[in-house]
Amino acid sequence: MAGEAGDQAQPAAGPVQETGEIFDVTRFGEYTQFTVVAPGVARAYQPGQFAAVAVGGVETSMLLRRSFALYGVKPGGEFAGTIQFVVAANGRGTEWLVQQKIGARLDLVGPLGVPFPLPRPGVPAVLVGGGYGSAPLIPLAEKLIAQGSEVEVIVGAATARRLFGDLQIKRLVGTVTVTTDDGSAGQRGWVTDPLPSAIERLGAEIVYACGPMGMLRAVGEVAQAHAIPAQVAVEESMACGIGVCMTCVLPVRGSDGVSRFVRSCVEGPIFDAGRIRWADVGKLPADLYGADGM
Amino acid sequence: MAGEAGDQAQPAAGPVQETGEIFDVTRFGEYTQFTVVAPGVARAYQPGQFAAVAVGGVETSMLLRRSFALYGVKPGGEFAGTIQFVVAANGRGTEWLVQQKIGARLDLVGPLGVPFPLPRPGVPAVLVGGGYGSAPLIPLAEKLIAQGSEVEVIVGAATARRLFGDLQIKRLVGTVTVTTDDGSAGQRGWVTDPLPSAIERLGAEIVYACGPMGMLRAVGEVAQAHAIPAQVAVEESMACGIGVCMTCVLPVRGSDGVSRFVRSCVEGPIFDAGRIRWADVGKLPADLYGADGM
Amino acid sequence: MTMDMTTSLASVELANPVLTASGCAAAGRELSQFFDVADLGGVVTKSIMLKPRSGRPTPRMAETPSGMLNSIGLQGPGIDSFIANDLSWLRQAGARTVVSIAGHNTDEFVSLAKRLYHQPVDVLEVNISCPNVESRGQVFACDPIASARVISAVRRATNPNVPIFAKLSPDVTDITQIARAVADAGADGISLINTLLGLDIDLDTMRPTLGGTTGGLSGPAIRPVALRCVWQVHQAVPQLPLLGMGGIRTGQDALQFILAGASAVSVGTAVFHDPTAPIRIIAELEAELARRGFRSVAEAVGFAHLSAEEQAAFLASRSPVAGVAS
Amino acid sequence: MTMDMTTSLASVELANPVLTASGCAAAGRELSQFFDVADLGGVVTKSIMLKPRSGRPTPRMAETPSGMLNSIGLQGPGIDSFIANDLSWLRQAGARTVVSIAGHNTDEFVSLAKRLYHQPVDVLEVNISCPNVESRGQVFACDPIASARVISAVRRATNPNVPIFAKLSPDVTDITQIARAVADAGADGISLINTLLGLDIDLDTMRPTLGGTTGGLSGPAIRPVALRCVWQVHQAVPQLPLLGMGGIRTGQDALQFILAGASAVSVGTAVFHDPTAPIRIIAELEAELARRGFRSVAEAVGFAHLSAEEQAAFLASRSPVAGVAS
Ligand SMILES: Cc1cc2nc3c(=O)[nH]c(=O)nc-3n(C[C@H](O)[C@H](O)[C@H](O)COP(=O)(O)OP(=O)(O)OC[C@H]3O[C@@H](n4cnc5c(N)ncnc54)[C@H](O)[C@@H]3O)c2cc1C
Ligand SMILES: Cc1cc2nc3c(=O)[nH]c(=O)nc-3n(C[C@H](O)[C@H](O)[C@H](O)COP(=O)(O)OP(=O)(O)OC[C@H]3O[C@@H](n4cnc5c(N)ncnc54)[C@H](O)[C@@H]3O)c2cc1C
Ligand SMILES: Cc1cc2nc3c(=O)[nH]c(=O)nc-3n(C[C@H](O)[C@H](O)[C@H](O)COP(=O)(O)O)c2cc1C
Ligand SMILES: Cc1cc2nc3c(=O)[nH]c(=O)nc-3n(C[C@H](O)[C@H](O)[C@H](O)COP(=O)(O)O)c2cc1C
Ligand code: FES
Ligand code: FES
Repeated sequence: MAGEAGDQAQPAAGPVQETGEIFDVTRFGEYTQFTVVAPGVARAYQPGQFAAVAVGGVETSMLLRRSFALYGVKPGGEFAGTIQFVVAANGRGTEWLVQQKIGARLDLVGPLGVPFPLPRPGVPAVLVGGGYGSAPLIPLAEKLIAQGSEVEVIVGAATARRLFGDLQIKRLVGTVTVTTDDGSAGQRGWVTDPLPSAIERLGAEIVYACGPMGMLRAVGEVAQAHAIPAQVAVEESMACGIGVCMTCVLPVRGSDGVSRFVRSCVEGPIFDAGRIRWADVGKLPADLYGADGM
Repeated sequence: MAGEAGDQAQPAAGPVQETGEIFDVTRFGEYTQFTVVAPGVARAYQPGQFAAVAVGGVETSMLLRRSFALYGVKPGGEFAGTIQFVVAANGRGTEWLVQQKIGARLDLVGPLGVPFPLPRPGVPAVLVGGGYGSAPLIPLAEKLIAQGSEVEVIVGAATARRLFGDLQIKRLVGTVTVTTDDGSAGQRGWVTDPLPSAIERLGAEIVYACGPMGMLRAVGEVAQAHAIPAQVAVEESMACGIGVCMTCVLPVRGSDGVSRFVRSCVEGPIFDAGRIRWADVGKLPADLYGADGM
Repeated sequence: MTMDMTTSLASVELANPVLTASGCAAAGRELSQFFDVADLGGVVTKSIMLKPRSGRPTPRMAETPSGMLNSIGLQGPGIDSFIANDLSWLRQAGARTVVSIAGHNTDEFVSLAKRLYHQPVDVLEVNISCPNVESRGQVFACDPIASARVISAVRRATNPNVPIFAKLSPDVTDITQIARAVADAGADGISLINTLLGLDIDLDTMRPTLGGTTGGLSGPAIRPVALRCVWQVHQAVPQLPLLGMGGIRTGQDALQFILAGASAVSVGTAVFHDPTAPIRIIAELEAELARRGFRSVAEAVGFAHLSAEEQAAFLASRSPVAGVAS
Repeated sequence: MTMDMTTSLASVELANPVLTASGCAAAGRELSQFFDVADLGGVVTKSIMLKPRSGRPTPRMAETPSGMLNSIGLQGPGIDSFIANDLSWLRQAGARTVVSIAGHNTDEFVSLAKRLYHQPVDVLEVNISCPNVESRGQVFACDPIASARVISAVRRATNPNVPIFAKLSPDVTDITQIARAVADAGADGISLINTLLGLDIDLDTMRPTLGGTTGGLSGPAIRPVALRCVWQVHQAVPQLPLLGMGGIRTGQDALQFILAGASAVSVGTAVFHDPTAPIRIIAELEAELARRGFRSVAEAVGFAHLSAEEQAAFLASRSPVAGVAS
């Protein structure tokens, strides 16, 4: 799906399973950022990909890995072979994760999923992040800037403590637009409020977004209204993360016009927002491929 | 059962459930000794009692507590409210436990079970410990010495690294007899080798023992040959440790001559060795009370 | 706003919906070292039989992932000793008492019911998840006819003021069929679920771990199966009160059962891990109900069966803002 | 001493007894990123139906204690696409291939068997743990007659050189009855177990978590139930080869199934946690067998059913000391 938008959209190499040592743990508001030594994951990584982390230790009752978008990946150089991800403690597994300390070991599988497809060099782009969703936009912005694109970034959250990456993005891009629902940081409102003017100001030809499903849908609509594509990183419940279980599907319209349930772990997590049938997420639309076989 | 041998045989107060902080962790050979701040458990403790420790953390797959005999309990004084126990890492739960560090918190229920029944003051006694089974004999020896008994202690293990408490007992009692199966410490052989002469030398009127079931049975036989009682601390698999589940039973002959399946967690773990039907452990003898109701 | 935690098992009102589970709390006495058993919704006693039972040989348990197997074999003192010692203790302790009975055949169930006729019993739980000697050892609860026969005989023999709850086994092809059969036979309610039949192999001996070869699987591992049974039975016989159990460890777990259709819940294996679990769960459940805008347990019973629209309408009427506005 | 890890599923010899489980490895391709699927005992493919299937709406999974619920609903491309893409990939990858088929009715099963007649299929696994539209949606494997009908029809329609394994559901009153029925109907072996029916309630929405309301429970939580089924079926039909599965995570778990009577095992949910699990388990199993004095997998199959004396006699003949002395 996403692959259609650019030729970098296939992962460079396959995922690996490896045990990585936690090199650093840093709190940002409500989030916890992990830096982990994981050269195998780092080697093949491209922006947009994620890792699946085992939680709970050896005798845990939690069988399923938790997925996190990667950023801050250093395949070489001083911190060679490190990856970063940021965790919001929501449930059982993430509660366990945020209690892990420097030196502890994490069992990782990654990099997983397809990367953000890149536009032709020089194409201006707006990047929109909600909550911790801004994390994977950081390496994307770097890459876009490196290939000569003009970039604007909008990050938003319910409240200041749930913003992530705004300072880092500001350093990188020179400027960042911040929105919060409660006005505790930046302008009060949603990321979609400043989005149209950013697109227009920049003459953006593509929008990238990562964040909650509702936000992705809204961003997709704004992009569509401007007749430009939005590439969005979705977050569906995933049992395996590697494409073998079929739990993570979304109803996605293909280039042949046919809608299918598509695995968001291997055919995503990056999708063209215009292809996702947002209103049918969690439903089984009658025209879906194979719905008549049920 | 055990209560018949002396009047201190009822616990002074009931068990409590409390969270204790690990104050110290020390390795002894293959064992790990924990000192834990647990004033509620310490308060009511008497030698022979044990605590049941939750293992694996909040989201563990291990539902059942692990039981450990207590010693080194300081209800008052400098280390007020601490308890000690020693752990042999055998399986899943104990493997987890021995990885816990100073400052970690343990969920404890204790003190559980009946204490060692004490003889009349001044009665000479031989104490026999196998492996970590010597741990609860330390406070017992202290108590016996305090009430004027002459005490000899024999500790044994398969090999030197599986001995426990020999030095502490030597300091306390002045002397200790050590046996190992492989001769790597003390005399080569079993604890029952030096036992008859110790009983005779001391004119012992009671034997106490804690260790593997086979050893307890053998000690009981030696005691019986000398026509003196042996009070032994058994180790049966326990699901609850508090008397509600009936998993921990042993076939025990009562003072009425009738044999019953008796809960080793609340009616033990201390039993008169002569009352346990050793040959029928793991069986259902036809003359057992209620066997005809099956 | 105070929460109305009362609930009822058929005609019997309970102060709250959290009980112990049969076989996991003996007759309450040991737990009273940790809390006052009168504070529970009720104590469900270990299934008692007519005569004393030794139970099965050891080993009687095996720990399994998020569960355990047991093969206790209904060790117990027999009904006379139970009445003299346990029941009298429970009465004096002021506990609501659900007495669980088990028999080898229908006559034994009837005798037990008669012995208990004038005893201080609030509810009778009829454990039909045990082997029927008259039917080559097939478990009563695996056969709708045998189940119905026991229940109707017990219903006739029991004090008519005492509701009887049939306790079902999940090890059946269609639990709603058994539920309907016992409901038609006069059960005032149903307890769901007993343990699942399981086995463990000891890798040291290379033989089955349990003295009884197979055993009953309990604990959080079975919670999804238990919830499914409660859901299905509530849907099949919506008017019938259900006592739900199977892997309940927290107030959230208890709430799942209530939303699925249970009027009250039993806490079993969790007690082994945490002797104070039943009392803790009462408080946790109260908080969970309040957080969701319920004012009583009764409002939450079966709530998950409502359509999203029905749920939304109810909750809108319950939001604090709506409350103020009205 | 080298260990003979070969085993067989009826007439088909496998290099080792560790396979993937249907629905937990797709058709092997994704796992080949982590290891060579030709090193497995075999790949069991996701149950394929005649026509393309969308599967059920999301959410399709819920994590439960030591387990998970899924309601995928057999999403798949249909048999033609499967043969063209997946089967040809597996052949080219050199994997032993167990193809799992599922149908709405007996005719569909037969059509699938015919389509696969000339295809590179080593074993056919007949997933009868799915609803039978001809019988008001009752699961085939819950009814011995429906089960037997499908199996005998498939047996007749399949290439006679390809063994067929019937995959049974544990959600029945008596699994040995179903096992005997399918054995009599011509099954060359039995796969045990499919998932248990379960339910989870989402405490945010206060409705069932899964799009399909109920779902299948898998993972270590169900291992004691799976072992019990393997034990019972091996006892009931000792000559029948069994492919055991349910919660296998380690070589020790696999050994439990083999000792209970399985000739080979499938690793399902564990793959989600650890994509390299099947390969790791082969090595672990080999070490566990060697540690206990076995020289081959075959010696260990059903070993837990021997009496303690028979076991001791065998192992005495196998101890290194005895070997030297003789
Ligand atoms: C591709 C991808 C990238 C992600 N990136 C990040 C990130 O960078 N930072 C971050 O904090 N979170 C991220 N998430 C969400 C994160 O995976 C979930 O918050 C986490 O799995 C929840 O686990 P838990 O233990 O807190 O919740 P539990 O309720 O214990 O989870 C139970 C099960 O449901 C799944 N689940 C629950 N919530 C979600 C969710 N929101 N999305 C997906 N699965 C869920 C869990 O993975 C687990 O299998 C990402 C998810 C995906 C799919
Ligand atoms: C009264 C009493 C006092 C004990 N004192 C000590 C002590 O001081 N130091 C010490 O190291 N050990 C002691 N034990 C034994 C200790 O409880 C077990 O070694 C431990 O439970 C094994 O747990 P695991 O996680 O290693 O094994 P696992 O195999 O994971 O245990 C599985 C289950 O079986 C039970 N179990 C396994 N082995 C034993 C055993 N030998 N005895 C009882 N239950 C068992 C476990 O409690 C658990 O419920 C005592 C046991 C009892 C009953
Ligand atoms: C050790 C043990 C003994 C049990 N004994 C009985 C019993 O005597 N009668 C009965 O009806 N159920 C008995 N049960 C089943 C429980 O009452 C309960 O139905 C089951 O364990 C599921 O709940 P849980 O997962 O909370 O334990 C027993 C369970 C266990 C673990
Ligand atoms: C996500 C998922 C999908 C499954 N799909 C199928 C299937 O298509 N056909 C089938 O026979 N079994 C299917 N199963 C059942 C497994 O093959 C296996 O029988 C069961 O999960 C128990 O093994 P486990 O505990 O190792 O997973 C599926 C299981 C899971 C978890
Ligand atoms: S999570 Fe398993 S296929 Fe996507
Ligand atoms: S361990 Fe439960 S009664 Fe003894």
